[in-house]
This record gives sequence, structure tokens and C-alpha cells, in this order.
Amino acid sequence: MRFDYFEPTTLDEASGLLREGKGARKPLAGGTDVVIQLRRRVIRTEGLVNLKRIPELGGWACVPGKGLRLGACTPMRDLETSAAVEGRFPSITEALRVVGSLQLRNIASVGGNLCNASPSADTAPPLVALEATARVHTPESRQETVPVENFFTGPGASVLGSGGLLLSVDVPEPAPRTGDAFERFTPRSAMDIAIASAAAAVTLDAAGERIEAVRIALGAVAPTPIRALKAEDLVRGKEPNPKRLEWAAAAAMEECRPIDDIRGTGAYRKELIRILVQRVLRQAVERARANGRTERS
Amino acid sequence: MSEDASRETAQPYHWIGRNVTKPDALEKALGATEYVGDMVVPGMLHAKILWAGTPHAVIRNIDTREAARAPGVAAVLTAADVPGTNRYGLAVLDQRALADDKVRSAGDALALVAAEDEEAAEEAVAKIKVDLEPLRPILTYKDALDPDGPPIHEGGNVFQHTTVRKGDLEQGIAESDVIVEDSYHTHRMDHVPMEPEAGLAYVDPSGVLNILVGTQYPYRDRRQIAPALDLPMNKVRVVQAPIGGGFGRKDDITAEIHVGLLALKTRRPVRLVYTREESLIANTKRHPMAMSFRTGARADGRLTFLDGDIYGDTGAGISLGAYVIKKAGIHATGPYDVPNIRVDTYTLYTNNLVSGAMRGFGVMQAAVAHESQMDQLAHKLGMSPLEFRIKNCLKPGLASSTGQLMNEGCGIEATLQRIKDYMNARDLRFKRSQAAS
Amino acid sequence: MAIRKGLGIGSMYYGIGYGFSRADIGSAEIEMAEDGTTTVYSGACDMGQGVMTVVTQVAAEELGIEPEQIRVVAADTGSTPDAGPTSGSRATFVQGVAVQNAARELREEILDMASRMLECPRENLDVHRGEVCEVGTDRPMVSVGKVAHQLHFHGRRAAAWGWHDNTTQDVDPETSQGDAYATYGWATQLAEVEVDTETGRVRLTKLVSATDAGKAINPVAVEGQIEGGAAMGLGYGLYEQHILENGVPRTASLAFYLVPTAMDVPDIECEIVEVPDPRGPFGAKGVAEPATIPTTPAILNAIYDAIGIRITETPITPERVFFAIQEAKSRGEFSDD
Amino acid sequence: MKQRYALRVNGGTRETEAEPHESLLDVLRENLRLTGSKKGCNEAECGSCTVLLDGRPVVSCLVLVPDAVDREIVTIEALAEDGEPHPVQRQMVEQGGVQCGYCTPGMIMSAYALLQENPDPTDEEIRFAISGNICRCTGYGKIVKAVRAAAEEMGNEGT
Repeated sequence: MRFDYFEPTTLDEASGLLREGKGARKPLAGGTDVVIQLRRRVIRTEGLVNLKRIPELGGWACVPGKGLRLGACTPMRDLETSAAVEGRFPSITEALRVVGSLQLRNIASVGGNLCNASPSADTAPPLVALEATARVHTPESRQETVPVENFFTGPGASVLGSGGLLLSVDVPEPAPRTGDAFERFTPRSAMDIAIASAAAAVTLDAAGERIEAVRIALGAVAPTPIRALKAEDLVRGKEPNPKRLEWAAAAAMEECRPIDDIRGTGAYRKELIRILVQRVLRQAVERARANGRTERS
Repeated sequence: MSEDASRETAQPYHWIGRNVTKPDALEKALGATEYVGDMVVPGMLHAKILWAGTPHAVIRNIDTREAARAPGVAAVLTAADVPGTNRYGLAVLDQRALADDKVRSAGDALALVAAEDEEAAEEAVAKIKVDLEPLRPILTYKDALDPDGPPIHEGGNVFQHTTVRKGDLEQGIAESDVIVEDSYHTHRMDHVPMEPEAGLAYVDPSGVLNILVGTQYPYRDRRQIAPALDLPMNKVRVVQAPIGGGFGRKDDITAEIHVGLLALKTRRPVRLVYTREESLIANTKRHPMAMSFRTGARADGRLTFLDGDIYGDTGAGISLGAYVIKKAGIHATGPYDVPNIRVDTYTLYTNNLVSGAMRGFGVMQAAVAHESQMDQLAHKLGMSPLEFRIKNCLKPGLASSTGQLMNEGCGIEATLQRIKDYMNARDLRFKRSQAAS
Repeated sequence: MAIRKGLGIGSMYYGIGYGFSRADIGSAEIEMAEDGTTTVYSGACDMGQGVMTVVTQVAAEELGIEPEQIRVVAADTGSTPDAGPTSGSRATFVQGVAVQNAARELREEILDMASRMLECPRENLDVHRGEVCEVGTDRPMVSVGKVAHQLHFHGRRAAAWGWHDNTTQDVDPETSQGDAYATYGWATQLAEVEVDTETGRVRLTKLVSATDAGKAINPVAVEGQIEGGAAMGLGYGLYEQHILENGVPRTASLAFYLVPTAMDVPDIECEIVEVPDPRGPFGAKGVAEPATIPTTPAILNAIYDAIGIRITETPITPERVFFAIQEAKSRGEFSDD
Repeated sequence: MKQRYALRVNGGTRETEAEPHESLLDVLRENLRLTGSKKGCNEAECGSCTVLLDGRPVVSCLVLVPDAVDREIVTIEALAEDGEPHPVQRQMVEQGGVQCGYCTPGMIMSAYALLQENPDPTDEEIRFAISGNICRCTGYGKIVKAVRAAAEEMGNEGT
């Protein structure tokens, strides 16, 4: 494992270094995925471009009315321990709390978790469900905004390709009467990788009776994190009664395309999706109702 | 007996029963303890191993020329460089320090490198060229029992068959009012000592090969090392270094012979520290077992017979497997008085990773079967699983499956009683059987 | 969530030591220096479980000196006698007696010299807290250090060697009848589990371990063995599995080979049972393996108690339980309410 | 290519040469001979290498050396003061939280970091804080007890 190492302090410098590498150099944020993959020889590289000294990529803010904006290099633990994030976007906190270990989350960045583009990345489903967008610096040094939902292109692959950079992630302020939730399934209670995961964001109508808007995202059951669009259709505009949620979950189950691996068979992952989707919908609805009450009071 | 022994109680002793502080605990808490991987000796080389990574193959050729020329490399060794027998094994000498004729498991070591630093050693390992001719691997119990399957070692793949015979099985069956029959499968487990295996060897000025290693038994290590390296035993000294967990697996040879070989060859100190991945690939594991049990009892709740078969996958080496599986057989009844017994055990070679000693040593697997059988019988009889055990457990004057008469120190009833007291005190009850009391 | 709770017990017995006529010996040498400080040369490997501490306590008890005066040199073919392996839950049981024997012999030597120094009959003398005293009193007459000094002065090392043979006969090759082991360890555990019947995930929520230690020489160390053993048993039951595909390891990383974390292991309640065994030091026997073996069986039985389904294959992965529930449902043997 | 780095370790500055892709753990252990931090897996799955970086516990096996520059590094070796063990260290010994000792330094660093942030944690909070530190010997119970006892001891000192 010998390679060049760069510490650019500007975006253009970083872009240039990656461009010169012609795909043989890798950007490095927290490094927790990249370094492990290099050690396991899953990936090879000629050089690492450390992004942590680029000011634009750090920092985050969760301001009422303005949602959450986080620099790609923000350590996960910073967000995880934020009461503001937990209050506004509990699904994000729920996802952050289970990534690796606490000692890992002090290094690992949210951006890195996305860029690594693992189908089981814990932070992806909540961000997809919450309609988050990614600001991307293309290899041609253009800045573009991409929905996180469209950020992933395959296992380990994203719209960034080999020369792009993720700058930040923006989570819009949720509409009134919105609730969100994330749940993942693992055998262990800590330090594990999701066999399946699901997140939901639900907005209730003014009466608090019907689901006005809904987004459901699934992890570890397809080559990328995916939306469960048919499941969403089944509950949108409907009352969130248990039967209804069950139907939606059954639809979600059919929407996923999980593989068999040592952590679980595809058949089991589908069954888990059926359970997880019901659970996150239930929880999201509950939170939406609670949010509705606090907003009215 | 309701004393809480975890508190210090009045007793005739001064120091027995007291919580004397462990002498090694503070230095460990301070981070001062040096495990082998923490030790540095001037002039020390670092070792790396080329692992087979494939379960069964004929070794046609191992070309180390390029590796030997790599920067920083002091030695590259294969089986041809082993001065002694190249064999080790705790029960039979069926393991090779370095694979010679064949690869028998993915965890076989093919070649060793010693270099100035770990990275150089690693890079040299990557330059070794291996020419292997794959053989059909023996992977399942069925494969191993097939007399036409390719033998992994001379003498076939059924290494040992043991038999437990007691009483009259047919009579036991005839006397039974209930019989339960089931099959149990247990899996391969790794010890995962938090310290991956490591060893440090050097030849001292008097010509003695010193080996520091996290081991569970330096004397047996020495008995294994000396012949493998063709050294007189008094020229080998093995010292147990502080050890970061063993749980049975460091009962076996781990890094000892490899560091010894390299130190002898280079006449320099050599340290070998496994990565976690290597630790999981190499060295012994817990035996997977397949067990079929039939157990009977009379309507009054007395056990009548056990009829069972146990198949153990010891992998490509016996290590202590023959004892592990034999022990599973004689413990197949559990701690109960069973008058009529037939149990057969089979120790099977496969091309899987070698299994050996691990905390529980065969009884871990047997207990999965016998305790499940006990509960199944209790349920059929409508008895509390606890009362059923108390009724049948060994007591002074009763004999074990091997006819061993129990006398002092037979504590099973006391442990059952303690659990019964615990449940009664908290009003805990099994849902699917009668109350615990 | 559809959580069902269940209770289960697992019992076991375990032959302590090597058995099968394999050499099962312990030996140690004890030397008292001129100041009374003492070194035990003990071949037994300490794994951190505390056999050095056991050796210290046994030697202190028999010699009548303070543990602080004792240093243990362990497990070095260059300086310690062979004490057999630390395995088979045998270290305390076998090596404890060897140390006891060595300490007794040294104590005799000390009292013998003290008797001459004090001109007092040997049988009237005892050692207590590092002082030779008259039997039945704590009144110091001469320190063991002074006595040891005299022994050294006269060319006697103030040293003794102790040995213990725990080797048994092998069992009959046809019937396996015979005294297989010198003694047995005994344990029963009670497990409480929660089964999520929707996902099949099982959590161990309580574990009580009643383990016969014979005599707990160091209760905290015994508890350490019991708690650690049960945690390993829990790992075996629910989480850990070394998967090979075509003989090639697929779980060669702790990301895939799942060892229980602090959030997976519940508080383990230790019930130390003491049925003294005259063959062990002060009645003690090993507990390491007895503490591990019953956990998985107790969990299996608790799962049955919770959901009425018997799992017969380990590890008890959520997937295995899930499909077992589905099968039971299809047979009409399990209902959601 | 080896570069020179100045690392702020345990209250002092240590100069060392390393390749930029080397881990902080390797540099601490091999270059600075601070071997209290252990290498149990080298991929953030065991926690044996836990050190504090600017007061936060991190797995030093995944921190590349350049990322540790200009930051305050605290290792297990710095916890004792004037030969006096830190309460977490003392309680680990007294409560029986130490067996083989290999996970112990990392475990203590996680516990120490927790108590800096939360002087009176619940058992659940303790378990959460040490859930990235695998221990194979103790079953964790006595470690949790030790951390609680240390919290009490430190609380008493403070009042």
C-alpha cells in the first residue's frame, strides 16, 4: 500500500489533482471506507486526495425554517449529537447512531458514507426520504445539484464518477405535520452492517388524518438505495391505518431486488423490508402527528 | 446453601476466597504490558506468510526467486527449507509447518518471508508464484464418509470412530413411555482472541533458539518445535509472552515454528504478527458437528436410554479434534443418569479449516443436543424442565455414561436447585410447562 | 413489534482436565529469599483469567505469608517446571494442588529451621502473616524472612518443588466405560430471551449462571470467568459463525464475523455454587468451560418457551428463526396472537 | 515518500518520519513506541486502538498521520498522573474489568472520553459508549461496573 498523498486547500486544486490522476487517485474524506478498502485490497489507488482541509467542505448548520446544510466532510458524530438535528430530522440521527462505532463516527463523514455508495449505507435512506439534495463539483469544475435519490448509480458508484466531488448535502425544511423515521435490521445491536434498512418521511393533511405526502427509501436491498414508489402510491392520500401500511409494505417488498450474501438471503431481506417499512411508516406518522400538535399549540 | 460466595465470607482461610488483585491487571490498565506485537528487538526482521487460500490442491511448484530479490527481503522459505520433520500436531503429526506435497486447507501456509519491515515482507509475499493443481475438495460430512472420496491424508478421511456402550439399549427403548428424536447441527466458531497470533524468535549467543509467544503451553510447543526444526530440545526455549486471549486455540502451534524457522535461517530476531484476517483464516476453530439423538423416558420422568451419533468435522488436521469429538461422545448424555446408552462418534477429515480445542471442547456441541432433548422430553411428559433435570441429574452414588461413580464434588443438583431458588424468589415461570417449583 | 419472551435452562457437566490417560500434571517450585519474599516458578500460563493470582493465593495460604510478598514467574521452559497446558479448565484444579504441595513442603522446612532457631518443638509452631508464631496465637516469634535467611546461610535454598498428577486411565476402547476424568464441573444457566416474531431476531435479556466452583479461590476472578464464558456462549448461540464457501473463508473480518458487543450482552448474574471437591486445591475446580457450555442450550430452550418452536441448528440467526416461524405458521402451529 | 510530521502527543510535541498513508496507530506504536494502543483488527471493528483526538475517541487505525497533525492526541500512556492511575484505570483493576488486557487500553480510552463528556452516565450510556470496543474475556459486566465506580469516584473528588 504505497501511494501519493495530497492535501489541497481549494476545490479547484482538488479537482485538478483528481483530473491529473485520470481515475487512479481517490478523494479522501473521513477515510474510514477508503482506507479499509485499500487495506483489504478491494480497491487500488495511486494517490489519495485528502479533502478535509478545503474550507467549503466542512461545517454544517441546522437552522429552523432553513433545513439542514452539511459540508461533505462533516464528521458523523457532530450531527449525531446535535439536538437540533434530532428534533428536526430524527431519522438522520437514528441512522447516524448505528454507523460503525462511536470512535468511527468521530472520523467518518456523512459525505464519505454517501460517496462510498454502499447499498447498505445507513445515512442514505433517511436523506432520500427527506428529499435531500447533493451539491456536486463535476470533473469539469461545474457545480450541480443532484437529488440524493439520484446520486447513486450502482454498488460503489455515484454520479461523481472518478473526478467529481461531493460538496454538501442539503435537507430541506420539512413541511408542517411531517414526521420521519429510520430503522435498520442487524443481528447485533451495535457495530453491524444493515441486512436491510428503511426510512420514511410522512406529511399529514391539515386534519391530521390522511397522508398528504410520503417518501419511502430502502437500503441494502438493491444495487443502490431506492425509493419504494408503489408503496408510496398506496398510502398517499389515505388514512394510515394498519391494514393500509401493511399493503404498502407488501408493495415495497416487491419493489426491492436484494441479493443473497453471507449476511442474509434475498428472500429474507424482502421479508425484512415488509416489516421495516411498516415500522418506519408507523413511527413517521406518529411523529407527524406529534409535530402537528406542537405546531398547533 | 444460600451464601453468596461472591462476597467475602467468614471462613477458615486467610487468602482463599479473597478477591486478591491480579498482579498483572494494573500494568495492563496502564497500557504498559508488552504483548509480542509490541516488542521490538534490535535488528529485528518482520515475517509474513503466503497462505494457500484454496482448500485442496497438489503443489506443483512454488517459485520464490523474484520474492527473494525484492528490496528488504532477508529470507523466503518453503517446505524444502525446513531442516526438521516439518510436521506438527497435538495428537498426530498431520500438519505441516509449510505445505509440501499438497494444500489441504485454505489456512495452510505455503511460504514464509522475513524482511526489514512488514510492508516489504508483504510485497515480497505477493511476488511468490505458486503453481497448484486443484483437487476435488472434501467439504461435507457426506464427502468425508464416502469411501471413494480422495483421501486428504494417508489412511482415509474417517480418522476415528468411538463407541459408548452401557446397559441394554433395546431394553431401555422397550421401557420408554416417551421417545424424542431429533438432529442438531452446530457451526464453526472462531475464538477471536483480541490479540491476533504473534511470535518473536531469536537465537541467543549460546545458540539457543528463544521463542516468545502468546501460548497456552510452552512445554508442548517445545516438543513440537524442536523436531520440526531439527534442534535438540534443550536448544529451544519457549516463553509465554503476555497473551491477549486464547480460549483453546493458542493450545496449538501458532507462530512458533514459523518464527523459529526464519530466525534460524537469518540468524536475526524475527517477529511475526498476524493480521485479524490471517487470524480468522489460519489456526484452529471450533468443530462443526452433526448429531442425531434419540432419547427416552418413562412416564414417571426417569430417563431410559440415549441412542446417538455424532459427526465432527475436524478439517484438514486433527489437532485435538479426536479428543474433542470423543469427549462430545462421552458427554452426550449430559449430567444425567442414563442407564442404557449407544453413542458413536466419527472424527472426519475434510478440506475445511482445522478445528481444535476451544472453550467447551466438544461438550459445547453435545450440550446443544442433550439439553434440547431434555426439554423435548420434559414437554412430552408435561413436566417442568427444571424438575425433570433435578429428577434425572447425577447424584453421589450414581454413575456417568462411562460408568464413573459420582462421589464428592458432584454439584449438578446444587446448581439446578440454585436456579430453582432464583426462579421461585422472583416468581419466574416457564410459559410452556408446569411451574418451576 | 411482536415481542415474545421466554425462559429456558441449560445444564452441563464437563470433565475437568485432560482425561483419556493423557498426561495431566502440574508442578511448581517455590523459593523464599533471605528477606522472606517468595517466588513461585509456575509452569501454568495465565491467560488473564487469573491462574497467577490463584497460585499466589494458594501459596500465601499454605505458607502463611502475604500475597504481596509473592511473585510468580510463569510459563517459561527456561525457568519454570512443566505444568501442563492452560486448557480443559484444569489450571486451578491441577496446578493449584502442585503449588499447594510445594508450599507445604517449604513451610515444613521453614518450621523445621524455626524450631531449631527458637528451640521450640516443631509441632508448637505455625506461620501467620509472615511470622512464625506459637500454635493458636498470633504472637510473632521470628519472621519467616529470618528463618529463610538461616536456611540460605546453611546452604539450603529455602526452596521446594511440588508436583501433582491428575492423569486418569483411558476408557475402554469398545464401551468407553471407565473413570474418564478425575472430576467434573457442573453448571446450570437460566436464560431469558425476547423473540421478535416479525423479524426472527432473538435477544438475550437476562442470564443467570449457577456454576459449581468447588471453592471460589478468588470470587471476582470466578465471576469474570462466568460472565466472560456466558458472553462467549451467547456469541456462539446468536451471532458468531465462521462461514466457508467451498472451503474458502468468507467471514475473515470482524465486520462479518460478529462478536457480541457491550450492547448485546446483558448483565449476567453469577450464582457461585460451592460443592467442595477434595481433589482440588481447597476444594476448588475449574469453571472456564462450565461457564460457557450451557448458554446456547438455555437460549434454545428459552426460544422454545417463547414461541413454541424448536431450533436445532446454530447459530440461531434471525433468518433461521424467521423461516422456522413461517414454516410453523404454514403447518398451523404458530399464530401471531 | 517519507515526510516529517510533528505530532502533539500526550502534552508534548513529537517529531517523526512517516509515509502519509500510514495510520496514526502504526506511527504511535512503531515510531513513538507508544504501544499501549493495540492493533486488534486494523479496520475499526474492535476498538483496541482507541485514542483521543482533540478530546474525542477515535479508532487510530483509520486516522492517517497527516490528519493527526495540529490536533491534540491523547493515548492510554498519558492517563496516569505522576504514577497515579486514573480512576478508570484503578477501577478497571479493582472491579475485575481486566483479564487478558488486550482490549483494556482502548476500552479505558472510550470510558475516559465518556466521563469527560458525561460525568454521571447510566449503564445504558456506558454500554453505548463502549460498544465499539470488543472484549472477549469479561462479558463486559465488570467493565460497566468499573466505569460506574470511576464516575462515582471522580464525582466525589469534584465535590
